[in-house]
Amino acid sequence: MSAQNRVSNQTKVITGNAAAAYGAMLCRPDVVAAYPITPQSELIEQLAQFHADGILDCEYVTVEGENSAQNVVCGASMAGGRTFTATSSYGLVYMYDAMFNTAGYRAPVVMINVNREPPGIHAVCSGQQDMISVRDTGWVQLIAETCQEILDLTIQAFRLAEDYSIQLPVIINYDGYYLSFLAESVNIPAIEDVDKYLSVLKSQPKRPTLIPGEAIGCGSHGIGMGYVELRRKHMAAMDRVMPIVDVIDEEFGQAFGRRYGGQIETYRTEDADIVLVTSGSAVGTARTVIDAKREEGMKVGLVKLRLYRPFPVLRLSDALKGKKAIGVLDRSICFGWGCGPLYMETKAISSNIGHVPMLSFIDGLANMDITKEHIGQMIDTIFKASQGDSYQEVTWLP
Amino acid sequence: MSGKEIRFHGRGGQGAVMAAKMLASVMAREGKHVASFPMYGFERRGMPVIAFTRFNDEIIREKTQIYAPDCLMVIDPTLLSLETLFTGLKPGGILILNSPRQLETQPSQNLEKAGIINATHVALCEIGRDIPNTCLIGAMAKTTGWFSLDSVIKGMEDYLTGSMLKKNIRNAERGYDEVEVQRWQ
Amino acid sequence: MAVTEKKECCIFETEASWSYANSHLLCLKTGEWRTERPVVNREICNSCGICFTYCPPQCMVDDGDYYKANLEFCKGCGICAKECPKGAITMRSEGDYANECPK
Amino acid sequence: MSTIEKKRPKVFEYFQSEDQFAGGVAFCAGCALELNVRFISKVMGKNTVLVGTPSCSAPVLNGQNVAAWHKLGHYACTMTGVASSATGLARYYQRAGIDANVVCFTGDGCAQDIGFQTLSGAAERNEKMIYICYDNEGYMNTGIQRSSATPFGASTSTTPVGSQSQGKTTGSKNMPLIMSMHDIPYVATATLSHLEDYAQKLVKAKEKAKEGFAYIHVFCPCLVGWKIPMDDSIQVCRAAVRTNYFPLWEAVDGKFQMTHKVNKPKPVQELTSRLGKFKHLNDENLAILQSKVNKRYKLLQALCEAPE
Repeated sequence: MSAQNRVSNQTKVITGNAAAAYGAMLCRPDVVAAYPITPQSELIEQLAQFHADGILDCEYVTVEGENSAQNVVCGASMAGGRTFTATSSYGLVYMYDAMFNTAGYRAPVVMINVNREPPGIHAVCSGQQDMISVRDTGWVQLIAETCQEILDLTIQAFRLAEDYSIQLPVIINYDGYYLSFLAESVNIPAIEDVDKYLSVLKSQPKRPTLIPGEAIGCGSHGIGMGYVELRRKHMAAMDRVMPIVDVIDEEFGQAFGRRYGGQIETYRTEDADIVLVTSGSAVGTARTVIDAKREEGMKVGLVKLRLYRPFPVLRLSDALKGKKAIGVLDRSICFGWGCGPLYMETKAISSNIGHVPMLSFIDGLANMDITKEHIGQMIDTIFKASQGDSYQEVTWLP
Repeated sequence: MSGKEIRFHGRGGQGAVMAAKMLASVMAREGKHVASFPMYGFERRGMPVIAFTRFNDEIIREKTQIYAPDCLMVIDPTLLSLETLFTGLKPGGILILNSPRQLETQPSQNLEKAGIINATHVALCEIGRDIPNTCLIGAMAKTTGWFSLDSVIKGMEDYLTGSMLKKNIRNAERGYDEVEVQRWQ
Repeated sequence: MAVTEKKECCIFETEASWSYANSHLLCLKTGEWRTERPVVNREICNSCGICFTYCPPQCMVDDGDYYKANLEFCKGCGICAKECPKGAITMRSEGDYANECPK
Repeated sequence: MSTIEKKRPKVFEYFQSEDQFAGGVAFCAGCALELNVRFISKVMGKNTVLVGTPSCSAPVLNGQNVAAWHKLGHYACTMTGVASSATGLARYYQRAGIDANVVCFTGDGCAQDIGFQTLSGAAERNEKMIYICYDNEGYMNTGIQRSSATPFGASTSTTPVGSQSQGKTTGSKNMPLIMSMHDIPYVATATLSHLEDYAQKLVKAKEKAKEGFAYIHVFCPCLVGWKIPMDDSIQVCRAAVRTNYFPLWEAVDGKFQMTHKVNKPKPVQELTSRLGKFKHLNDENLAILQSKVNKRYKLLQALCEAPE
């Protein structure tokens, strides 16, 4: 039995952080670099233990800050390695400049971001504001709902990032506390099955790497139209991410029997009159409330946003087209628009879906619990708006 | 029996979070869907800590804190003075308490029975350190009847090995054997 | 919406900014910057090579038994003249050579 | 790229390859930095990957679109990420069994100021790489602002001389000594007037980088920033050594030694009088600068004489 399979190929009760560590380990990264931060620390401790136990065979760089973590993985990626890092909140914003670098270099780095409120009003608490703040760095961003999805998405992220047609860094977001420390039964696949799932990457052309002695320069100045061309290429690659996320998820389903819907997952939306859009751990709670409302006869559905960057415009438009009212639940805020950021983006596709009442709900800041009661209130409000009642566009809960 | 929700109260360093996680592993051995998570800001020794565990035959979707627990586990007897300790306890609720003495009065109208054991004393005997959590899980198995002692021992194997596992098995067994159950109507 | 139309790429074959010096080596004709040029007096020069050693663009070249500046790249800084232990190099105004045919 | 056969100065013996840079590149006429990079390329050889950052060297080290000015491997990154990016490269090369000299090449502003944390971190982790800092005592590329390497009394665009000011009021960080305190295998100072000494140090650094972190601090004048004539940069380097303003030393596995002893050091005025940035220096401030030089030299001497 391989060293990896002593701890994998089984179902175990593990936390979201551990699930991410297992996911990363199973993908055999060459270089891992990370700096501890609550609520991510358990993840990198788990990886360090895997490394110490000979289960994770990699260069594990215990850096002196997140900015360095990002630069280490970017450098190692450009040299040709598979790389992984993880951070949260303050750490994420501390690597802001380096994140632009990684994305611009088209380095297929995979990074976990355990969502936590950013600095300013100090709070060692869950919240998605951190991921919103790096929206335009050019990274792909995905959001997980359960511990199992964290593990599965980590594996899918390597498949996505390193795809020759993509070559982009990927962030996997999951809620601090509510998912990072949540222990659930998680199926940990056999490493050989993960190898097989990722083997398609080996059949693709090799991306350029910085090989010593070959007169190659990485990161040359983009001059004039050269700069413009690379920007367009970056954007085009982002466009290609959307359909390929669906394909990768389907391939994953075939290999491991678990499917997540690709860019978005729709839950009971088909015949729904009203829809709630949300992401992360709140989705799970929302599912139970939707089920209860359905029992009461209310035609309500749910859209789980899995892909945040690029924004799944077409899939989301399809899911929301023809609905009578739409609510969006955000765990963060959007300055300038005075609403939730996912709401703002959803509103931007209203020309695709028709002008119906759209409502923004802000809940779950700083570890505040997004309770069933809150979601029930949201759905009732959306329902009333769909019936022609006047409504308030933005609601803060609690 | 369908789903149950348990809230754990302890102080940083006493293993409340570990107890909650371990219970999830135990119930996974019993074939249940499980979910467990703690709620704290900083990890500090002595600071009151809350953790939650859910188990159910059905898949557990919700990711909320637990507001109406079926059972409370109180790892530190001094936490009994906490005003909010019994908040939300369901009628017919159960308390698992680490304490050297029985309760003099029924602390909450909704409390039906309390499994009480001096788990600190047991842990000091068996492990040599004040780690009462495995003893209390053993006591919980007996008091609630929701799961077997055998599953407790198997669940602990996810977290402990070698002599620490052996000592904790003994700790849990004594919890199971020695817990005293107080009942109210 | 949101799908970037395809455009012919014209500069890079790669997705990111990679440079390839073997096929695309840049070079400036820095000789054009010069206002003075080093002239070696072979009567004095003992070919010690110090001028070459310190020349920032490393453009003192072998000229038989002696060294001379490669005027294509020599920026005319005068370091060679200043460092020459024999004082064999003098900086002469380019104006004196204005009638020379440029190469 | 030129070759020469006859009467080769001794320094030629250290050259591993020909000059990897194009004949004409965009450095100022007389720039010591140009000599510096060309010299490094010759001594370090073709297997070198230079890691650089926005600075005076960037327009030459960085390519422009698909074209480049030199044939060394090159990785451009942010000023905050030089030693960390190089860590990533070096670690992957080690893992993949690829032979490479990973050489960070930055100015003092990056090494001592904005990139200091990551440099210190890489040194503490004893990453197998070489870091060369070319010290031109300030931010020359952005218009001659002060850095933590700018010496006491120097006039820069952010420590200008005015009715209330006589240039920089604090001294410079003793960067090579700080690096030597990281318990790394190799630290050295070098300058461009003493090229054989520099070449020996580059060779040693290359060797010691197989064990861990090697740091070389190179005194590298800027004609424009220091206000000196374009033929004078080598003379300035020499004056810095002769006055003990910039002593040449190395520390191999923590053992300090002078690599070029100056028997009768000249007063620091011999250096400052050559530099426009010190033109305003009055006797009082000159004495302060001299005392800083003396103090720093004494400390270094003590380290050199320290018993093993």
